Amino acid sequence: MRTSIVGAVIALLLTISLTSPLVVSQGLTPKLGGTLVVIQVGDPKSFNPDAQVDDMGFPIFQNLFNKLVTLDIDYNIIPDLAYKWDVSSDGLTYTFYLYKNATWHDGVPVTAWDVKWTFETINKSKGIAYSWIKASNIKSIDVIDNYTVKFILKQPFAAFLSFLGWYGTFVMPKHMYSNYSDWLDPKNPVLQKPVGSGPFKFVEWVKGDHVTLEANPNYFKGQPYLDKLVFKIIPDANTALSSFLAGEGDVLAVRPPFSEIPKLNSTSGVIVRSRAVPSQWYIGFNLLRYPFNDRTLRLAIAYAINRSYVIEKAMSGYGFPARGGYTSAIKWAFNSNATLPNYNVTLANKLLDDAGYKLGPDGIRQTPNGTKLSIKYTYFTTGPETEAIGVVLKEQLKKIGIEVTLEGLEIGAWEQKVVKNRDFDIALCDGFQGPDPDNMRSRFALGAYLNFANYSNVEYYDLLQNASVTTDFSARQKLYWKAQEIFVHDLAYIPLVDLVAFYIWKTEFHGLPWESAGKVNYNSYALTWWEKGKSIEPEYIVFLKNNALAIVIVLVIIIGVVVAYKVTKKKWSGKTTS
Amino acid sequence: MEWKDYLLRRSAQLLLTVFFALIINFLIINLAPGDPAALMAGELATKEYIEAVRERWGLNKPIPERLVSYLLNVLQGNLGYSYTYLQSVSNLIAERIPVTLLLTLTSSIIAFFVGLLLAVKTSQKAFSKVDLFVSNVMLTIYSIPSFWLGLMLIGIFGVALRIFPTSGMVNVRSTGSGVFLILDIAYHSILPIVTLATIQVPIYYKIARNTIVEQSSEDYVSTFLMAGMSTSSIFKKYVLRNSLLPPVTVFALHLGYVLSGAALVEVVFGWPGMGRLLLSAVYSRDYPLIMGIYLVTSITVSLANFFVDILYTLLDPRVRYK
Amino acid sequence: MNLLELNEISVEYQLGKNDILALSNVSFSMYPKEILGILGESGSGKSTLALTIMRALPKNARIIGGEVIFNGKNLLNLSEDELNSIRWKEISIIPQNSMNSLSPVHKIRDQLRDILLLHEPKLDEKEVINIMEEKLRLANISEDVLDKFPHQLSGGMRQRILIAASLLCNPELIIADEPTTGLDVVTQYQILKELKNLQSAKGFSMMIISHDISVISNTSHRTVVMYGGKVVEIGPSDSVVESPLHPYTRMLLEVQMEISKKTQNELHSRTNFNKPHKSVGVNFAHHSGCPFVQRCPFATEKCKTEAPTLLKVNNDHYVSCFLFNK
Amino acid sequence: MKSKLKSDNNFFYKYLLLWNRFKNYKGGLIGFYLFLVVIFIALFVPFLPLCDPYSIKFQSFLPPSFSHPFGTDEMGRDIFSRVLWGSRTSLSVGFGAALVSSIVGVLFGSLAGYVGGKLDELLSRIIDIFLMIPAFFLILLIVAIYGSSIYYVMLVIGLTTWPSTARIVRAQILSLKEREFIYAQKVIGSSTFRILFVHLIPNSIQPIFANSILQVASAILLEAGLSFLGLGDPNVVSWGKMIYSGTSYIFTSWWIAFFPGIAIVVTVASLNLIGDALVTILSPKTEERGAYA
Repeated sequence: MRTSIVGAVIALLLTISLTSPLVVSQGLTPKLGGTLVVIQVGDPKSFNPDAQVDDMGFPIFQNLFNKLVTLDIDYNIIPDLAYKWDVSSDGLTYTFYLYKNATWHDGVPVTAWDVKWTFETINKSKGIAYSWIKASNIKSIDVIDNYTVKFILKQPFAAFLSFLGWYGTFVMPKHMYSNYSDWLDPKNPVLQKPVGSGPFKFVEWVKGDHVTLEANPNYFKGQPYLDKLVFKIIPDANTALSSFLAGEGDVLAVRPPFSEIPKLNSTSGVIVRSRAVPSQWYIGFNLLRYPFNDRTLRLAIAYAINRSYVIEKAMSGYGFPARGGYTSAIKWAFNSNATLPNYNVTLANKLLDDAGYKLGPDGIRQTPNGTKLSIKYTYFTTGPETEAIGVVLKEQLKKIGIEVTLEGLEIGAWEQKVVKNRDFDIALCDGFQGPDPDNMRSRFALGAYLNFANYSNVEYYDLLQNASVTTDFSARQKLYWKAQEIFVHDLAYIPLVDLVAFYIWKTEFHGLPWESAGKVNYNSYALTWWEKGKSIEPEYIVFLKNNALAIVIVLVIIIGVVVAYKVTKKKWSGKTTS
Repeated sequence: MEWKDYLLRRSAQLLLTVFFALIINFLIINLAPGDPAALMAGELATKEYIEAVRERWGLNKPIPERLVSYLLNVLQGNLGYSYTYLQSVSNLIAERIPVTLLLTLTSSIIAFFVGLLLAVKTSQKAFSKVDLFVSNVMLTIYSIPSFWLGLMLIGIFGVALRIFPTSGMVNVRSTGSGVFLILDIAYHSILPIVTLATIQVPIYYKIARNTIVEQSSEDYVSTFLMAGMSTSSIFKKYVLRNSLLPPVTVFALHLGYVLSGAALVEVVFGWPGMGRLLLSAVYSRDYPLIMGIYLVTSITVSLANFFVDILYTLLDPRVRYK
Repeated sequence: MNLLELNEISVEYQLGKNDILALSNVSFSMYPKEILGILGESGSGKSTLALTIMRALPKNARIIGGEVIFNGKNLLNLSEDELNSIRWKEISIIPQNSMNSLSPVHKIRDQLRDILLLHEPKLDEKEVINIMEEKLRLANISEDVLDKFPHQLSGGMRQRILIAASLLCNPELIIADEPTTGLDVVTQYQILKELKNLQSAKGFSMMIISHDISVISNTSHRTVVMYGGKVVEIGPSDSVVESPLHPYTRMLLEVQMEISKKTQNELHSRTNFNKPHKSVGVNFAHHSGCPFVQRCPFATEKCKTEAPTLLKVNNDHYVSCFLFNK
Repeated sequence: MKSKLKSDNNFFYKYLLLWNRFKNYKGGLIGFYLFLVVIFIALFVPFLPLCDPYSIKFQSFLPPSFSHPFGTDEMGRDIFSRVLWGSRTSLSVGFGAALVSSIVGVLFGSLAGYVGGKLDELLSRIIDIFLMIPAFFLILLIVAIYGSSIYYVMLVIGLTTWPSTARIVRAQILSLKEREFIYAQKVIGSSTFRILFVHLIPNSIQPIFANSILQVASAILLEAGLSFLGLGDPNVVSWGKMIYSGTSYIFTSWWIAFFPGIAIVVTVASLNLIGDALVTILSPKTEERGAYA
């Protein structure tokens, strides 16, 4: 009787282990296979990820290559090739410990020598990251062993780590560039057919139409679930939208016209998420030119601008009104009580009257020394928003007696006229202010190339300089907060809008970068999977399969022992009773 | 022999003209305000980095020197490297030419035959109600902006009726090869071709109709009429043959604009052709690419003129046996 | 029996708002094997006459009256197909020798073959070539023009080709519309002589239309003088030249004599009225009287209001002028 | 009545004659009346009961309704008043460009035609070069980089389209200068300037006039194309720009791009119809044959 019980138990055990994978698969475990199509605006320029500014190439590089460290969707620094790093107390030495099983797509292992070569080339050939990682500030890069590398800086640079994880710092295959002196030499095939170390490998690039990547089976952090990752190029926003809706795309990385977003929201099978990104539209005054050096005029103008109305009219309501002297998207650095003046037309008019800007007969004010307050708003024509913002400002400033004419220029001409020749009244500019507030130093501080308003407040400059060398977190934070208070007071620049980014994708895909904070960089589809893919057996099934033979042997042994025990017990009982 | 020196003189003239066009283009572009190096260096670049970029692309040398070196390169067939695409300009353009030709060539051929057919039909009853109505409708079609027509076609057929794809050259999901790829591209090219063809039909219609009407009142028509030939066979055998040359010449001339004509339609349909390549080159100040595209388009225009001369001798015996 | 009879033929051209009467009540007839000359200035309607007979008037012209009787059949009532069987088979025409009277982009061979095959479809290629070469020989021009294009030939050669073309189907009547205009005098003389010999050899009747009186007087048996769309005088050529009746004919001869005075001084004019100043244009207005009234030295009030009719003066010599109907 | 006019004022009479012949062309007439409407709107739009085309106070994306016959655009501006105001921009660019191109064209053309020889050779070469460069791309580049104010666009379009006018003028002058009345002028010793500007050019004014009307039409289309690429002058209302901003919303609010397009077609078609009729009337061929519609 007992053996039957034991036999039944074992049988039960076996059936459960075999059927369980079917049961489990209904839940949200990832599937294998499928093609993800990301629709984006343009072609990458080339496949050298660190040589030049390439907004269109960047999302592709984030899946083809790796950096030492990278940034997740919340701009937190997370490990990439380096699983661990430590910073010396004096903030001068950074030691990175690399994964040992990372290989290039052609099988060659990724080593510290690749890292050393990459950053020395960035320094030698002035890669785009040369400026923000302050390559000239790197004293030396020492290879401790194949998987440990040490960076020694000349002087401490607190934002080094976050800039290392940002733009233009991908580790590149040294062996592919060895026989070319210039890493941009067009004859080098790798510029057209890249070799990376990332989760996806290069397949083909049909210019103007699409870039196709496929899963890298021996990716050091585990093979991605998707088979193929395709970037489809559609430059026109509304045709991109219609292709997405017509099922030709799964992720819409082209910002659709604002009016389409409510419709997209309500379309079945489509998810739309939006979140603030550390980019801002801001206007700058030409402080070298009268009357813009008069702070009361700038204050009055600040009061006259209703930032939420600007967003509602110029950007169909999609954006966050800028609140202070820095983007609110990087929470730790944003000083919430250094706020910009709120919309108050009466106060603005009063300020102007008191300051002697008398109202002329035609409803336009005159400056104290008699010139008409008719100003030019200079913008670059990269998209419809820049002009739309101008139209709104024109209407709003008219209410306080200031006449505005719009001057649209191609971006090169804008840069020449505004940045170089300082030949403007008010100019609109935008810019990424992440990943670290140190970015403000090269944008608003004294002597920065992009500081077209010529804002030269020395205290502001010192605060930023100081913050860039203090490694202590809370001390650094206080310095940035103080800087924002001065920035908001001087009003050389008036931030208008904190930009919003949209994440639009089809519901049949999961594990997208913006759903995997802390695990992958903000463009990586390494963890993305497709609902309709093939199911993967859970680990223990894999385990069972791999060592089925061993299990059988063990079972036999157990049964053998049990039977033997039963038999011996009977003998014993037989002896005693007889 | 008279033919040889005629060809020589004509091609010398051609080269000279292209040469001058090139110089003018070079000056217009390089004298423009704005500095491509700063643009390429990006927002956060330091002065030192911008200098490095300028130096790599030789933008620091004075304009005359750059002009001479550019012309020398062009003579050797090397159009230089594109700043932005980091590829040789010649194969960048070579990739885009077939794509643009697919649209522009097919649409001009369709427009030519439709225009000719329409002209033949209406001009036989010259100055009748139908003839005038059709020519006025043609004038109206000729006034439609190409990009707007394309947009409306997308709105109606692409979005509302969902018959045709709204953009791009190929449906990425099913990039088959061989026949499927061709079918797919053809399917995507229907709307752009219809747009381009519609706005070109009036050009060929007008030239064909006017020539036919003119030729129908020539003396040889009354000679054959009096010889007892029916008006329809006179028309088929003699009037048509005589009226062929002007429309064909206009077609050849328009071939010259085959590379540059469809820029706006390419933008609306998201078609990766020459037009879009030039637009992106202008916006990113890619001087070698802009120059390369201008050179190629100027050459096609002058080749078209050259081709027209040859056409004249072939089609018109009066020129051949001067 | 007359070969051709024209009765009261009137043709009107529509030019914009006003219509112009090109022919008004033109009547005369032609006898077989005869050369009839039609003399008149440009715009007198002589070319319209030829086109009316062949019914090949341009779109804006309308025949508003009259009959064209040819071998008993009124050509104006024939259907297009019946007319096409007569055209060139029985009546052919040597058109005015403009540059484009033959298609500029076709070889002469193809054009002649097309015309021939129209009326003799059953001929095979060899016969076609024979006929073409025979007719060219008749017109005194070598066969190798067949492979040339019209612009490669001189005016004289083109004229001879047109003559050869008109002979292709051996028609009964050939109308020669200004056969020699634009040719040098020597070629003119040769061509007229050849035409006369051809006519007498082949026996077809010919109507020669010209503004040049010497062409008409040298070749035609009888002459019809036209002015302003009307027939003003018909008669045997020599009597018309010797004793012109109608003032317009006299004036024409006067002008002609003036020109050839140096060459033919023995023939001087016997009438000594003063020479009216010669205005170029012909007045086409629809007025009732004699068309020549504005330039006629003998014009009377009657000439302005009434239209004179053709009157027989002596055998076969008619004139339409009030001077003669006493 | 006719004889009285004839003697009174020769100049006026010539154009009355032209009008009489123009009347016969139905197409030309339709074009003319359409054009009158467009001109009327362009001139009197400030006095029409319209809302301010620049104000953005209305609600965005309103479909066509009684209060907004053409609906509102993405910024809440009334499209109906913008389309009417847009006529001013298009017509001024069109006529401005045609004026520039005619003036330069006439100058170059007449000099080349009249003087002939080396100058003619040089000028013809220049004309060839200009015809060699694809005009649209050249204009695009210049406007994109050098600036896009409306006067600038006018100038650039004019300066790149003058070769076609120059060719027509040159042909016209070549044919006229052989006429006796020109020799007569030379004989009595009047200066080249006088011959050119008092005799030759006024006599070839009619074909130039007809051609420049067609040039106005093509200049309007060119400006629309430029604005469609976002390069138009931001301070004025331009049809091309309205279509440009309308493309992004073609799927939901079709009216933003639709009505400016219709306005372009109507204006350009009216000009083409007039121009075409004039060219047919003034060409010697039609006069001879007396063929009238």
